[in-house]
Amino acid sequence: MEISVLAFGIARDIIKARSVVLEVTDGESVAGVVARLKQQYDGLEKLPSVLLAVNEEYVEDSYVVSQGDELAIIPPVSGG
Amino acid sequence: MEISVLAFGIARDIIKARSVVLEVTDGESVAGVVARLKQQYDGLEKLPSVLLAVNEEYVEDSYVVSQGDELAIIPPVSGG
Amino acid sequence: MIEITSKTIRTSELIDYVKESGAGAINVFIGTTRNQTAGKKVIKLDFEAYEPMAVKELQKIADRAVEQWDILSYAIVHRVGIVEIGEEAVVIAVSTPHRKDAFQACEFIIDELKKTVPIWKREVFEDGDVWVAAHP
Amino acid sequence: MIEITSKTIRTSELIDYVKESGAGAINVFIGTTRNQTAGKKVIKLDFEAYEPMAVKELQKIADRAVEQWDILSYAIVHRVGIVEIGEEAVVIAVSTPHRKDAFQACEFIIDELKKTVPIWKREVFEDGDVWVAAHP
Repeated sequence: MEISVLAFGIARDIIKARSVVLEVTDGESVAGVVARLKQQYDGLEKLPSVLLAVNEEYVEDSYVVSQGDELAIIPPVSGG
Repeated sequence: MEISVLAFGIARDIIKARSVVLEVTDGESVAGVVARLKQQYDGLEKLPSVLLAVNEEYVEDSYVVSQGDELAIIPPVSGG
Repeated sequence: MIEITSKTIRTSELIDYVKESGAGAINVFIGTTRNQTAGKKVIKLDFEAYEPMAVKELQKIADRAVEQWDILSYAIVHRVGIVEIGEEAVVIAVSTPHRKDAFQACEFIIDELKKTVPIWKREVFEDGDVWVAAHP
Repeated sequence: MIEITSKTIRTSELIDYVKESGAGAINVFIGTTRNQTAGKKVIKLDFEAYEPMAVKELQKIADRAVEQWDILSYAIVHRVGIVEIGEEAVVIAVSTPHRKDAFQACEFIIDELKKTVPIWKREVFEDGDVWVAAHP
């Protein structure tokens, strides 16, 4: 299935887009998606951390992505 | 010598005056003055603490009072 | 009250918001834009938020604070977009019956905010810009 | 800035006063008049100060804070006379480059103020009044 991933902050600069469409295999976990994004986009791997939020919530690495999920790459936060 | 003592808060209520004139002997310490005030005014002794400030500063009990000093009875403070 | 806004934060309105007749203490934290970082002159800041998630995360932090301390009212407002030097980037106000709770809860909220809330700060210098915390 | 005043304290003016372009954090403590104490309804508060000594003691506390923390600016204002429910009795604002210092310095100042500064609070109830802390 195809799933779109939102990108913020430096992740948006690295990906050069506000969102990117990924081909995700059935049963693929969040950890798998992150690993693939890091392979695909030079620079993501150099960040101190890259998390993936699903439906506006932090999830465990083992969370299995399904159709309709809203994914977002969360580079290190720096609010405040 | 005669010296006047300012009174604040509950000390003012107990003494029933904003200031009182005390006869102080030469070489008398602040501790002595406080002891005498407690004898003279029922109620002062019941306070959790009675300090004497001299010239707008807290002083040691051993401080010797001299003519011209501004004395003030400081009952427990409760600002803030 | 929790809000992400692109407008100037009015601290006095937030203080009025948390005022309660049972409150003995209000603690307010204001994060302002510094004119320098590590000795380098900062021209302005630019904040970006994953807004719906940021609001949810702030709500979780507020809920945890309310569980731990005797809080009467709170207001948490974070600015997004360009924030000029000296302007408020974030304001947190907490009212409590006693002061210790107000200090602790307010500090907890800003500490947690900086750890988990999806907001990103870009520092703009004379010769470029950088996303804060993005470089190890 | 240190002040004992019989007028309403304008918190926003104190915040503006401590704002500095090098400040990243401002912490503000506001002590307000509670409508009850130990379950008993309070009508209003009445504060009395040994004013010149209170200013001196506040200055000593501020000096100690400035020695301990990286403080850019501070404002300490305490009200005297009648203070109605919900009104500010004391406001302390501290600006620092980093937030930890702002929280710690502000809390230090209010904690010390309550210990040493010659100011006395009288709580006025419907059926009488009492000098706070005067009864063991």
